[in-house]
Amino acid sequence: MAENLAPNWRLREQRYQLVGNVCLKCGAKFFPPRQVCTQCRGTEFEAFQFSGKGELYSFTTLHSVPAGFESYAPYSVGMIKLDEGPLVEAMLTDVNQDKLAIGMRMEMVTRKIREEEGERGLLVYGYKFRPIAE
Amino acid sequence: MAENLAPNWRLREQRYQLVGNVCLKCGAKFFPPRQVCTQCRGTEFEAFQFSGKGELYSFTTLHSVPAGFESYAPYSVGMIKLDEGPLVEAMLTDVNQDKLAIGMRMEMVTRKIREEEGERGLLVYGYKFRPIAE
Amino acid sequence: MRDVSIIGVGQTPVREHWELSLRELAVQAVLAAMQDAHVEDVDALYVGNMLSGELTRQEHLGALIADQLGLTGIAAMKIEAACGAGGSAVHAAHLAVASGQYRRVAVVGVEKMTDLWNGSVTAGLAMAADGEYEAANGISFVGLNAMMMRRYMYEYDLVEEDFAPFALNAHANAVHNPNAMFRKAVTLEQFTKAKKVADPISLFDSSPICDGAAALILSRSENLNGNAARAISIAASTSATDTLALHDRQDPLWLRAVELSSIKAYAQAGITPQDIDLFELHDAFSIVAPMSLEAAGFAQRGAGAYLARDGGISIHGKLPISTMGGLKARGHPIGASGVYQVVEAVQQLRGEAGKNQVPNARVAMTQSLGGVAATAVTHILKGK
Amino acid sequence: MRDVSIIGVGQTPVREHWELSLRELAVQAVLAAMQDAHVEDVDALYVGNMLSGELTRQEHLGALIADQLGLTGIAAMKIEAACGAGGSAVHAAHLAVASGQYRRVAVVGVEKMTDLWNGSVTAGLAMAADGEYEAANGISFVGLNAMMMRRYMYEYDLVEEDFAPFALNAHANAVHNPNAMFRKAVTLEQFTKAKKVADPISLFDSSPICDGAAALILSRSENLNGNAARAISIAASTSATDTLALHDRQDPLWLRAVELSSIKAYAQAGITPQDIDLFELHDAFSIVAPMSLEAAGFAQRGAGAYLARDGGISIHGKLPISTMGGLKARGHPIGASGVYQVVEAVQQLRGEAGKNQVPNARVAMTQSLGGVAATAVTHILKGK
Ligand SMILES: [Zn+2]
Ligand SMILES: [Zn+2]
Repeated sequence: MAENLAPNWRLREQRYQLVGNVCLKCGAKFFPPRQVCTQCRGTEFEAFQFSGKGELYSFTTLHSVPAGFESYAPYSVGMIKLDEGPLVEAMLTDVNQDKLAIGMRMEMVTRKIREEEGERGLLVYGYKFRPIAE
Repeated sequence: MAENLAPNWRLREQRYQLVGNVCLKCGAKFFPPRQVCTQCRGTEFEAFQFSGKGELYSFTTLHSVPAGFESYAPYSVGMIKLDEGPLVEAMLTDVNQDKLAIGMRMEMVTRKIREEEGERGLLVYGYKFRPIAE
Repeated sequence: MRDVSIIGVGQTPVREHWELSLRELAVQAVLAAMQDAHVEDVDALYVGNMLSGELTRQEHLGALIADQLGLTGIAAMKIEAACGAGGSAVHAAHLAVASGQYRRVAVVGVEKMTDLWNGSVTAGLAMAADGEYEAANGISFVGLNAMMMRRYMYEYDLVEEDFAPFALNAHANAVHNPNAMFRKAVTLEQFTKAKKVADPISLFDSSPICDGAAALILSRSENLNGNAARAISIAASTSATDTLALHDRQDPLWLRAVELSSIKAYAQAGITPQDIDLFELHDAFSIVAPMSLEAAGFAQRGAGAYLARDGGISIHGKLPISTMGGLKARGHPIGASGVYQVVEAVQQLRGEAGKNQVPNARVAMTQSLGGVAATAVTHILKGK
Repeated sequence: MRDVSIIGVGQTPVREHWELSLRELAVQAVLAAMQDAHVEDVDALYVGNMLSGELTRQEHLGALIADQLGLTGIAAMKIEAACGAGGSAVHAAHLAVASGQYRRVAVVGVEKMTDLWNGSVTAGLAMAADGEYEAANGISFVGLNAMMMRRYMYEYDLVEEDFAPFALNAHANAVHNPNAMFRKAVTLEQFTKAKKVADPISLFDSSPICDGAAALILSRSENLNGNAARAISIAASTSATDTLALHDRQDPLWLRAVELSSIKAYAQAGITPQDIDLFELHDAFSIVAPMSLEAAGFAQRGAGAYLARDGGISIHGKLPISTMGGLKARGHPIGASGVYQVVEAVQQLRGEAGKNQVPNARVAMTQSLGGVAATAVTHILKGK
């Protein structure tokens, strides 16, 4: 999986800035962005940047992890219900896994999400979520 | 593809000694070995070790090679018609690629056929074929 | 549509088959099914498989397995729908016979998972979900199910022990299935103390990594060539989808694809859930069982786990499920599981299920899911 | 069997689509086909693809693409048969409609090959052949074709230039196809001087690594909803296999699967090779073209290359082939190619092929091969 440049480049706006899209016909907001609106089948969209704030919908901690993520294990992942509507799945960071609770307020941060193997190993950055100190 | 031990272990007799099988019902000889005879649909077989001698049916030289074989590139590969009947495909070794010719007498030798990547990289040994000096 | 029947079944034991390759497993299962059906050939072969490329560096299984069976020449293809590949292959094969083009076809589900180490298998299985937005974020397949289970417990006020009956039932049934991977009963205490794989999912909530192959011979019902007495009729074969990613669902706690394919199946078979005598559901993780029972119409929303209390899902219960061990205890060789389910349903309807025989089994339902039920394939089978 | 028609076609250009992902390519092609057919929905989706797992870390394309199309709920699955995945998906979709269970289905062939470096793609493609006895010995897919070509030249006393007309014809036709990858004519001199990829196969003898998606909408012929005027009838849809490994064949110079699927197709359509007005064959490598012409009954054994002399295979020749550029010049996005062939045949039969229009085209044949023709899928289409 070396030199997996193009797919990471294509997703850069989603990964760095949580850019989804909004249907010009019915106003439905999507993250990830879609080509066809699930609400009205419209195909015209505009980019939409989500605030990156929301609440924890669910979570778990992974011990046995997929190849490529070994260096992070064990790690927690979660589903975050964004304030604008959509759910996002991401790794959680800066958390005490015993203190995680459904409903917690969370915010997006940019972190290294993966280190590919080998000499030409690529560093992939993207969103993770952490609790908002309140 | 690290630690791909089992599949290499399963094929050890084929790879090290060119062991195929012979149909107990009709006598058809197979390399690679089969579970169902293509001639009579018999399913009883006995192991059969091929002599490893035959003649070159066809060949080519590869420049762009599959991942895992880069260290050998460019290399020649061939189809060898074994004296007992079956065709075998293998890398060719100890050859001058300009002197290869259909019909040449060839013999099997055991060589390293692949080196898997990474620290736990496995060395895979198996058959290659070389011209018989006549 | 022409009426289609199953005239032969075959399977290998589900194991870590260190000594057998994918092609050997597949050939064993198909030969057993052909022998069971007393046939020497078929017109086409449908192979259900997900990870042969990833885990064994082999694609093109249709031609490979036809070839290794000595049936070179017949039509063949591989069907992939993640963990629902097996059910999808049965569906495709059913349509092939129903169309009239093929008189008799073989289906084989096969998966060889134990050649590589766990991290590779975990990464491979993550390809069942959204590669760009789930797998790429390090979220494994068990992780998705764990998050679904946690939210489900939160919404419906359940605790881990409420899911225990699904695991205990599956393991109890597997004891009497010689082809099952885990032939040992599990106690509530063992369940409660089991190590968490991905909290709240424990070891006994999840199915194992394993190897296996299962096969069927399908035939036009109008021409059963001496197989009429043991033939089992396919009364419904349906498939439906949901969003691939869990996060894209309006309601992540409702298996919409299960609901849709079940409704279509009941309509096609002309029956209601009450007519089902046994249900081989996709219990890859415990959480999937109650959610499937709900979406398939056997329980109210959030009440799927109640159905499992007091032996309700055991062989002699109201709705027997996982009668030969299910995915959890018979084992879950990914692309093969959907075919194992049908093989076991046929055993039940023929009255050949031994100690696990469901009394008077006449109508059986099987359901093969891909991903987090992004694909759901349902079959309803009828015995005599 | 119910009669089945093609009522819509769509395609993306074949390119190195750095900016588009697999899902985007597939959605574009299907939306174009739905628009062409003036339909808003389908009952099922069949996806032809070989390497999505290997090259893009994504399986379960059936559910993914249905989802991304906003058609969540419909039945969906992926069909794999190596380079013959596209044709196999059309075959499966045809049976689905012919069975009567689905009224209208979409087929999309899609492959995204340019995200990884060449060695990975070469290793991926080798999974079309025997992983244990061909790929494991370092024998690439082009290597197999090169050995076949060398022996063919030896047996039939041919030289490299005898294959030039196939490459020149494909490139000449691609010039006028806006969706083709290589829109530049090639001269005999360029062909002769081209670098050898795997002797005797040169750069112009082989198809490129590329991205693309092509789609069809299939419908029952009895209910074409306003599409009757442009509908193209599927007169035959057949599939056959040969041994997966080249070394397992009694005669490695005869494409038995091509022969079998062609014979079945002629019988199903009730025609002979002489009735074919154009033939989209699987020219992934030049050598496959004459061998296909022979096995499909257009030329005597060893005489396939003669057919290409003196413009015999050009748009105005006796048997036009690769009319929009073929795999070689339109491009060969593996699992998509078999669907591109059908899209192009429909364009010809509708009279919408522009400068490449075959005069009075009424019957077209397409043939999608997997591996070294270990799978062969043949379709015969009829226009008005
Ligand atoms: Zn909208
Ligand atoms: Zn024999």
